[in-house]
Formats: sequence, structure tokens, C-alpha cells
Amino acid sequence: MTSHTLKKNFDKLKEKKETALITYTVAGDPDKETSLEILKSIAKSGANIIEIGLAHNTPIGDGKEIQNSAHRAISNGILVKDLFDIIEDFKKNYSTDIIIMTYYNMILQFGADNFVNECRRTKVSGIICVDLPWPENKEFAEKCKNNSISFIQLVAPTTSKERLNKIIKDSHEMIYYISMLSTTGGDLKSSPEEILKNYNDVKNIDPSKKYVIGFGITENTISALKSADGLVVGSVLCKEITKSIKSGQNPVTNVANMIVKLKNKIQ
Amino acid sequence: MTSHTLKKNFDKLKEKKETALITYTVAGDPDKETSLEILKSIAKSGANIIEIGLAHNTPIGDGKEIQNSAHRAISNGILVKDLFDIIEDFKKNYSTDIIIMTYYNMILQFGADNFVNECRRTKVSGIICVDLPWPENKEFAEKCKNNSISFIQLVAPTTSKERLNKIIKDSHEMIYYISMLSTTGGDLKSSPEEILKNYNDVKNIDPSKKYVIGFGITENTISALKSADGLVVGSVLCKEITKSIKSGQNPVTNVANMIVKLKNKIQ
Amino acid sequence: MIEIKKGIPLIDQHDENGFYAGKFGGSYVPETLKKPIEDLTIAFEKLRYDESFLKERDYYFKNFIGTPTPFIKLENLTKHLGGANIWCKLVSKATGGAHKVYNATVHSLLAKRLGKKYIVGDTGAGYAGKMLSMAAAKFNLKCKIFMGTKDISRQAINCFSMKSFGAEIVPVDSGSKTLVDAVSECIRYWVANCDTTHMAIGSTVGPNIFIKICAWSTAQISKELKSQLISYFGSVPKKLKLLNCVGGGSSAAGFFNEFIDDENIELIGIEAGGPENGKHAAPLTNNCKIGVLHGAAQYVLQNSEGQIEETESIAAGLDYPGVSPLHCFLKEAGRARYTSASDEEALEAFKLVSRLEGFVSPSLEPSHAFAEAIKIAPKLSKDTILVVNSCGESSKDHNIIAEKLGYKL
Amino acid sequence: MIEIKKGIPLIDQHDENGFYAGKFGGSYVPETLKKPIEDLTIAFEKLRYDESFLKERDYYFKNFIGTPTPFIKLENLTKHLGGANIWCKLVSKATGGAHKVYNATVHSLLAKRLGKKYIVGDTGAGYAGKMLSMAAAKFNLKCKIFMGTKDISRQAINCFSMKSFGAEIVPVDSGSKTLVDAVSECIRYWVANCDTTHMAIGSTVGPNIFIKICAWSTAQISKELKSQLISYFGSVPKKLKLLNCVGGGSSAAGFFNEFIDDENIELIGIEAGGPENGKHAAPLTNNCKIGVLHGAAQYVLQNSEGQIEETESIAAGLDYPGVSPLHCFLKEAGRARYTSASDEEALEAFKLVSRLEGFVSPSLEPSHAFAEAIKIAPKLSKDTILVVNSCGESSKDHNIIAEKLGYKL
Ligand SMILES: Cc1ncc(COP(=O)(O)O)c(C=O)c1O
Ligand SMILES: Cc1ncc(COP(=O)(O)O)c(C=O)c1O
Repeated sequence: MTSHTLKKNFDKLKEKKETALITYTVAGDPDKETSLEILKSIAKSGANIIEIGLAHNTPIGDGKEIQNSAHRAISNGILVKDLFDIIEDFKKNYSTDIIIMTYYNMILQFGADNFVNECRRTKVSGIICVDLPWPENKEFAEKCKNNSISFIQLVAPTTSKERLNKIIKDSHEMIYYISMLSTTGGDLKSSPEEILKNYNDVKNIDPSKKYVIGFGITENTISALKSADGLVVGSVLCKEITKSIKSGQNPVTNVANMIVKLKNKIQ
Repeated sequence: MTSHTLKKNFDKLKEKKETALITYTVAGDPDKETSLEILKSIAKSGANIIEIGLAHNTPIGDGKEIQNSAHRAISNGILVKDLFDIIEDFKKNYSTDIIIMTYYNMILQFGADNFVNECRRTKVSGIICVDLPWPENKEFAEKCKNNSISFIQLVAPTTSKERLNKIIKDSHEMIYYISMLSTTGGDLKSSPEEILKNYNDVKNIDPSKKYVIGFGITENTISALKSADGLVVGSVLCKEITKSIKSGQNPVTNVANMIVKLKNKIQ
Repeated sequence: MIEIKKGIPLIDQHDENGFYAGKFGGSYVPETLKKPIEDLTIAFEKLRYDESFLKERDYYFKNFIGTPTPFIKLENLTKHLGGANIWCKLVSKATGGAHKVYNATVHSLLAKRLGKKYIVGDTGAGYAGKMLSMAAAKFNLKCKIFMGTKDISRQAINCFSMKSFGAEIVPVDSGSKTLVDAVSECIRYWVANCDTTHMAIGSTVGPNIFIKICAWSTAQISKELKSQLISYFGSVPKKLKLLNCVGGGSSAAGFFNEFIDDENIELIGIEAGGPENGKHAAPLTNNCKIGVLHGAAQYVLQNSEGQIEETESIAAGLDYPGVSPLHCFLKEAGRARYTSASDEEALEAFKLVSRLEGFVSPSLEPSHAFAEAIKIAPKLSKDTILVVNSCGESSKDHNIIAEKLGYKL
Repeated sequence: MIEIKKGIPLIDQHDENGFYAGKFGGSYVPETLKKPIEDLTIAFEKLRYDESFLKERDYYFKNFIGTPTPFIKLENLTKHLGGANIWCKLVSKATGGAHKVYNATVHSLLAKRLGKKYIVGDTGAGYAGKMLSMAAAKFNLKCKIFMGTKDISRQAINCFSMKSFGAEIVPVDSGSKTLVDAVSECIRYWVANCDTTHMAIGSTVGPNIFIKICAWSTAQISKELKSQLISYFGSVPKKLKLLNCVGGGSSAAGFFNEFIDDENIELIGIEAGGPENGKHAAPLTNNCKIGVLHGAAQYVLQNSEGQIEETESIAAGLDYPGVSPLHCFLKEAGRARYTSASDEEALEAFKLVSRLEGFVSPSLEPSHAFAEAIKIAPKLSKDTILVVNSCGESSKDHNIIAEKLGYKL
């Protein structure tokens, strides 16, 4: 149950003692086609897991960079079915695990069952829902599990010990560890050492699961955190797309170059 | 006691069965010299009594036309001593009775004694003080009387019977009957017949005194009121001065022409 | 059929997960906020029964907010309309000029109790922000207010107040540049700063605890009204209708609160109908679908995809795509009736009420409620009592109204 | 030496001709007004003891004006200044935002009793006009407000209110285009319309009867204060100082009224010092000569000829060359002390008070009184009680203040 591919992916990485590089870009940013090309180039450049954002226009957990990307995507008319088209297309040639990240209202309006069915159909490995925390997510997580999709729990520095135990108990293979109090893309507020200390405390609750660290990870901070099971980079990539568009450059190649750089830093 | 000249003037008019034409212009309007010339031309054109305004900058009884004249005079720097200069100059060649019309603060700041002394020195016949009603004016009226100057009481359509009796009893030879509820220069609100009826009621209280009607008297209304002892025209003349200035004409001749016209209408 | 549990406060009608009628409300928040929200919930549930806290609250309500606000009969308007008796609860007389001061004061007191030195809040009409800045200044809290740039320019007076109280206004230039974006940005800020900072949401929206705190604060209005009704009429009148505009719904929730159990009393919520032939901001009136906005499930203007739709209203305080789960609940239970007034109707109501009833000078939000009163009063019997909550004061809207009504200033 | 007669209200300290201390006040009016003034005097002297009239007044004071206004301690300001205890009477909480509402309400009630259908008044800051329009709308009187064109442009919000209440604003473009000219024009209008129209002068200036009505109306403030002092302190404190800005002087007269006989209490009037290196509007502070302005003898800014001088103040409500005969009397009797604050000091006071005491948001007029409190408090003992009358609300001044303090709106 839950995602077989994601489990296998992590097992392989463990064997190779490799840290998973997990990327986040927004479906439809800057447009449907280019965002697919970006996903492909990300996959080719060595990312291990790909998060793809389904943009919502009242995001309460995102920082400026991701908001900009989401704004572009929505302005360009991205729809839920476009997201699945993109994933479906991607999956024709690539096997990299795909995780959808979105807000609950997007799932609700599409219909939770429909959403999960589409995920299964397009071979999505997992779902992150920013504003569907535990225990509110129990029913939906169950639904994901029943469809071999990982529902990825988030834990934060504010999460209490008691909650941590319960969340991890209910979690699937992958857990998202929020590095600090921040929306996505803020500057790291704590030293990597501190973050890793807290991270390890969390991981020790159930070392059999995989824990990825996200929020605030940049070219500068990524290598210091490489002992984690995986590291998520999102704002850095969204910013790269924004910069590329502004300077008339190709976001596809720029993002690819960035992936290579990041991947190198954690090898 | 009180003004001998004023008394004689009225006596003579009575003999001739003539209605007194009383003018009002502002000292220093449009400037010191011209206002003196205006007085002279008024006298030459047949006015019987000349009121001259000592402008105050917060007049509470004046309409727009007189306010404009006062404003010009003050802007041109007219001072109390200028007023007396003008009168003194005028009196060198003319014997027409001069009555000063002003507000109490002007008298107060000059000093009531000084003011009356200057009036006597310059052969002023009377004083009208807009905001010094009976009984507040008792002391000052007494001072005037002691200096052979008429203090001219005003009575209005709102003045009660009881007050009328007292005011007329305390009055000197001339009483100013305000034709209607208005600041100076308004349109006549009642018919001349009504005004004259009220006027006669007042006059009958003591027919030995002289009663002049003022407020709202224009070229159009003057002849209907000619049965009064005297009629005051002010706003009409001030307006003539304003118009003359605006059209680049000579206010002295224009005012003189107006006087002739008005005088004709009450003959 | 949804039933309202008798004898239980409106804010306690939710289930253990914070849902009213099993489907409205909840706490759909990023994990980071779970702990601060839990802390706040525990603190509030304790403090709301704490004698010393209640004493403090009552002290500031009385001495700073100036409660009770007047309850007055609008003789001229009643006569003019020739039907029901129209009364007004002049909540705009509360310090600062609107009901938003209750919630702001309570949040500031809570922040102090929680040991927080910083407080943040959202604002649309600017009142929530003004009041929060005002209370923050008094209680020595550093204050940041999130406000859409469209609202900043149309509600400049309230911005002036915020600045003078030393608050920082953070302009929000995303989306519709109005309240919805301000709330999002405010929540985002809190996500990043919840360790040091208390957040006050400006209406009965957001995660359940914020709805509860807000409605608990504004409930003061109906407590006053009830005792004023009894003191004027001997008892709560039988034929009574309460009218209140509904943006987020904090004013209406506070106005209805004490009367929920008394089914004789009609509760009427008036939403923003927007410009005729334009957009609106009336999710209840227009049977919008349930969605999740700002952490709570509610009726909300959205497209079929789940994107929140842009709204339009002349009243900045009503210009919000969602509505309190409390009102969704009252609607679903058939306890309150919801309708809307257009921009034009609100303006006409403003005009009429101002001309006839000098002492009432409603801002554009309560003008919507007056519009409904004007519509229904003529058809009602003379022994019917309509009470309108005039919950905001017009000066903040002077430029908008003057322009629309052609007053040259 | 002038003595204040004990046990006699301040407004009854005049002689049979309406003069205080034999030289201030009186009724220097055109003959036309003698009768209407006499009628008004008779009516007022009867009504002020008439139970039904007093009941009506009290009803509207309570229900429309919202009395009593709060009396609050300014803890933060007190701490910041480190001397006397600073308290505030928050008169700006009265409906409409200033003490002017008392006089306006009483005049409107009088007009009704006198059977007048029209009412006119002057205004400077716009509050007197706003309040009169407001009361007039309520009591079905047609209302005209005279206002200097300079004031119209700097106090636009209050003009908006007047228009919305259906009043006509008559712009006065003569002289300094401020209050002094508005009052003159208003009196002139009354001269021409006194048969149908009631006039309300906006402060304790003008012919004596207007001074009396106005101070009788605002006396409500010190009645409230006295009972609030007693309720907070058990009795009226020994070391008490009352601070109030003085334009015409209606706010200060009302604030001092109940305390005149208690000579322990220091009464401090603060006039407008104007811009540093500029003109001022402070006849008492600057020992101006006695003159007659608007029907009454008083200290007044004038040149040696008797022309009234132009004044300058950032506070439109204080921008007046004369001052109430009541204050001339209190000064002459040594009972009250008068001083001034400059524009700059008032602005600084506004800034400090707003930052430290959110709930108080003084307009520029009471900011002058706060400026004096800020000056003297640090030098006073901790058991001294300063009470400042915050008699106006800042929103009308938002543009001026924002510009001067560099707030971008
Ligand atoms: C005066 C006024 N009324 C009503 C509202 C609408 O909010 P709510 O429905 O929460 O009372 C606002 C919001 O800013 C407001 O300022
Ligand atoms: C708020 C405020 N305070 C003070 C004044 C000054 O007038 P008075 O001295 O009559 O109170 C005004 C006049 O408009 C005012 O609006």
C-alpha cells in the first residue's frame, strides 16, 4: 500500500547513500507546455523526486516566490485537468516520482475521490496538502493509501512531541519536515546544525520512515543539510523561473542548470 | 444741545416740504482722496445729509455692497484720523451735515472721548453706531449730546412698542427707521405702503422728531417712500462705486449722477 | 435538518473538530500553526471563564470602548416609511467608530496574557486595523496591519489612524488587493512568526478559535441590546427583527448572539450585492458552494476549480468572498435569513438615513442593513420592531460617498 | 480685584446688562436683533428650569450624545512623563466627535420650543456645523452653516457630514476666510432672517445669551467629570488641575464650570500659539486689549484702530481672534490660568499621545491642551492629578497631520 515507487526510490537512494533532491515547481508556470518541459529537464538533471504545485489563489503557506509562480500559472488559466495532463505526459517518458502539492479547496472542489483517481491514473506517487493537517487529514490520507498514493504529512518546529508521535504513526513512507517558522522561501532562521538536531529528534521517533527537509533551502544552505534523507528546493527554482522570464532567458535550461548545481552540492 | 445744524437742516426741509436725501458712502472708498471728492459731489448734487462710514472689518450689520466698500477702504489703509481729515477738508467748503456711521469697537479703541472731541472739532453733526443699541448706548449718547452731536438711535420692525417708547424718549432729533429685517442693501421685503404704515406708527409716538428710513432703498423704491422725513441710500451708491471701478469709469461723476436721479424721484 | 442546541452559546455549537453542523468551520491550517492555535484555544477556553480576565475585559469595554452604545428609536425614518418601528443600535459610537473594537480589545488582552509583544491583524475597511492598532498602542504591543492596496487608498482615514497609533501598515498588492488578500498575507506572516507574535483575525472567519474569540467579543452588542430592549419595552418584544450587514459576519454574529434561542425574533443578515450589473460579495444570498477559505469551510465565491473569486462592493468591509461558518450554520439551520443590498441601494439608504436621522451616520457597511430595513419596513405592521445595527461610522467613506452622491467638498 | 460670587453659576455672574466683571460680554447688536435676543433670553431663562425641557435635554444627551463620556487614566503617558498622573475626559466620544454636540442639541431643542423651522450656525473646525446639522436633521429643522472657505478646504470631512445631514454650507470668502468671518456672516444672516430662523453660535461667544446657552450646555462635561472623580477617588482630589484648549472657550467653560468655587483646583486654558515665528490666536496669553467682537466685549486680537486682526493656527477650531467673556472674567479674577501651545507643540503632543494611548486620538484643538500637560507633568508630584479634556477626534485633521508628520496615506 501507499506508493510503491516512492518506497523503492528511497530504498535505492539509501543503498547509494544519496540524499534525495526534491524539487518544487508550479504546474502551468510560466505556461502549461513550458512547465512540462521544466519537469522533464528537472528529471534529466538528476532530481530524485518532483513536487508539482497545483496553484491556489489564496495560499496561506507560501512565500513570495512561489506566490509569483502560482500567480503566473493561474493567470495563464491552468486547470486541475491541465495538471493531470502534464503529469500524464511527463510520465510517458519519465519514471521520477511525482508528488502533487496543493491546498485543500482545490481537492475539495475537484472532488476528493476524483482527485485521487486522477492521481492514480496518472501515476502520481504522493500528495502534500498544505492546509490539511493531522488529524483533519485522516480521512483523505486513508483514501490516498487505499489508492497506493502516499499522503505526505508535514511536521514543523512547533509540532508538539505528542502530536509528532501521532502524526508519524499515521504517516506513510515520507514525512516533510518544515525547517523553521516560515512560509516557503524564507531565509533560514536557524543554523543547519540546529535544524539537523531537531530533524534527528523527529526522525528518531520512527527511523524506518523517510524525512525530507523543506523551507529555506538554497544553493548556500543545501550542502550543510545533506545528511537528511531528502531536501526540498522550491522557491529557489520558482525564483529562477521568474528571473529567466524577466531577463528573456530560457527557464527550462536555467532550472536544469540550477538542479545540477544543487545536486552537486549534496553529493 | 445736540446738533444745531441738523435741527436747522430738518426745519428748513420741512418748510420747503422737501424729503431729506441722505447718502452713505465709506471713508477711504476707493481711496482717501476720491472718497472726499465723492462727498463733495454728493453735496453739490443735492443730498441733504451725508453719512460717512468708518469701516470696520467685522461688520455684523452690513450687506455685501457696503462690505465691499469697507473692504476697499481698509485695504487702502484708511485710519480713523483719515476719516476726520476727510471731514475736516469737506467742511472747509461745504456745510452739509455729516453723520459718521461705524461700529462700536472703532469708537472704543479710539477712545470715546477722543472720538467725540474729534467729531466736534471737525463739525460732525451726528453719529450712528450699528452695534450700540439702546440702552447700551445711553452713556455714549449722553456724551454726544454734551458735545452738541446727535446720537442717532435706530429702530427696527422688531423693536417692541415698549422699547420704541423708551428709545424715542431718549433719542435726539433724528431717528433711523430700519425698513425691514435685513442687513444693509437687501431687497425691500415689504411693500412701501406697509413700510410707511409702520413708519407712521413709530413717528406718531413723538411727531416732533425726525425719522429717516433706510435699508433697501433704491432708484426703484425711493419715490414710493417720499412721504418720510428722510430717506437713506447707501448700498446703491456703494454699488455705483464698485461698478465704476470695475468698468474704469469715474466714481465721482457716477455717484453724482445717481444723486441727481434719486433727488429727482423724491421731489 | 440541522438543529441548534438550545442553551448553548452559538460559538460552542461546533463538534470536537471545530465544525458547525458537521461541515462549516474547522481549522485547515499549515502544520506550523497547529500548536499556536492549540495554545490559543486552551488559553481562551480558560480565560473566557476567568474572573480576573472578565473584569479586565469589562473595564476596558466600559471605559475605553464606552459601552453600552446607545439604542435609539429612529422616529423620522419610521414616520417616513410608515410601517414598522425602526430602532437603531448605535454601535458606531464605540471608540474608534465600529464594532471591530471589541474583537481588537479582547485580542490585545489575550496577547498580553500570552506574553506576546507583537500583534498582527488584517483589515479591509480599515476598522479592524485601526482598532487593533489603537488597542495595541494602549497595551504596549507592537502592531502590524495587513491591508490590500485598493483598501488603503479608499479608506485613507483609517490608515491615518493606524499610522498615528504607531502601527505599521503592510500593503498587500496581490489578487484583488482587498480584504481576502490581506487575510491571506496576515496568516502567512503568522506562520512565519507565530513564536513571538499574536494574530488577530478581524472578523468571525479563519480557523475556528478566531471565530470563537471574535464572536465572543462582539456578543457584547447583543447583551447590551437585550437589556436595552427590556428596559424600553419591559421585555423583549415579540415582533422583533434584527438587521445586520454581513461581511465576515462578526458584527451580525455579535448582534444576533443573545437572541438565537428565541425563535420569535427574525434575524436578517444583509450581504453586499455589489454594483448593479457587476460582481457581488454575497455568498449566502447567492447559494455559493462550500469551500475552504482562510482555514475554514464555508460558503464562498469560487469558480468550479476552487479558485476564490474576486468580489466587488462599495463597502470595503463587506468586500470578502467568504462568510463566517457561524452564518453558514444559522442559514443551514433556517435560523437566520440572508439577503443582499446593492451598492446603489446602500448609497440611497445612507442618504435617507443621514437626512432624516442626524445622529446616525452609517458607513457604507451598515447602510446595506438600512437598505433592507427601508425595503421591508413599509410592508410591516406598526407593532413590529426593526432594530438595525449601525456598526460603522461614515467618515471613513466620505470621499466615496461624496463622489457618488455628487457632494462637492 | 474682581471676585467670583460663590454658589452662583458661572453663566450667572454677569450684571443686569450682561457684563461679567462689569466689562466683559454685553450684547452689542444691531437694533433688529434686540427683540429676538430678548425673546430667546426669556425663553431660555424659563426653560433652563423647566422640568419637561430638562428631561428632553437629558434624554437626548444620554441617548443621542451618549453621555457620560469616558474618564480614563492615561497610564502609558503618565509613566512616560514620570510626574503627575494624567487622566483624560474623552469628550470626543460624544456623538459626532466633539463637545460641540451639546450646544447644538440644546439650540435645536430651543428652536423647536420657539417654533422656528430654520436654524443657522457658524463653524470653524466644522464640528459646530456638523453637530448643528446633525441635530437639525434629527429635529426636522432646515439648517444653514456658515463656514470660511479656508476652513472648508482644511476640514472637508466635517463638511461631508454637514452635506449628508442635508445642511447647506454657505462659504464665506471674506477676511481671513476662517471662523471669525463665518460668525460675522452668520450674525448678518440672522439680522435679516430673525423672524423665521433660530441662530446658534458655535461657542461661548457672541451676545451674552448665546454665551449662556452654550456654557449651560457644555457644563454637562464637568458635571460628569465631578461624579466620575468622586466615583474613582472617593472625593474630588485636592491636587487637581484641569486642562482645556480655548478657542471661543465653550469646551473649557464646560469643563471648568462645576469646579469654579473649589479654589484648590487649578484651571488651565490653552490657547493657540500658532506657528513658531508666525501669527497666533491667543488673546488671553498675549494680553490683548479689550474690544467688541461679535456683540461682546472681550480680549481680542486687534490693531490700534480697532480692526480685528487675522489669526493663524493649525487647529481650525482655535483660529479665532477673540475669546469668551467668561474666560476674560476667569482670567481677570485670577481663577484660571491661560497659556498657549504652538502648532509644532500641538503636533508633537498629538504624536506622543496617539502612540502611547491608542484609545485617545485627539484632534489638533485638544492636542494643544495635551502639549501643556506634557510640559508640566514631569515637574509635578506623583499625587497630582491632571485631567485633560480631549474634546475632539482627530479624523477631521487627518490630512493636515499626515502631511506635517510625514505619514504617507
Ligand atoms: C463598519 C463595518 N461593518 C461591517 C463590517 C463587516 O465585517 P463583519 O461582517 O465581520 O462585521 C466591517 C468590516 O470591516 C465594518 O468595518
Ligand atoms: C474639537 C474642538 N475643540 C475646541 C474647539 C474650540 O472651541 P471652544 O473653545 O469653543 O471649545 C473647537 C472648535 O471648533 C473644536 O472643534
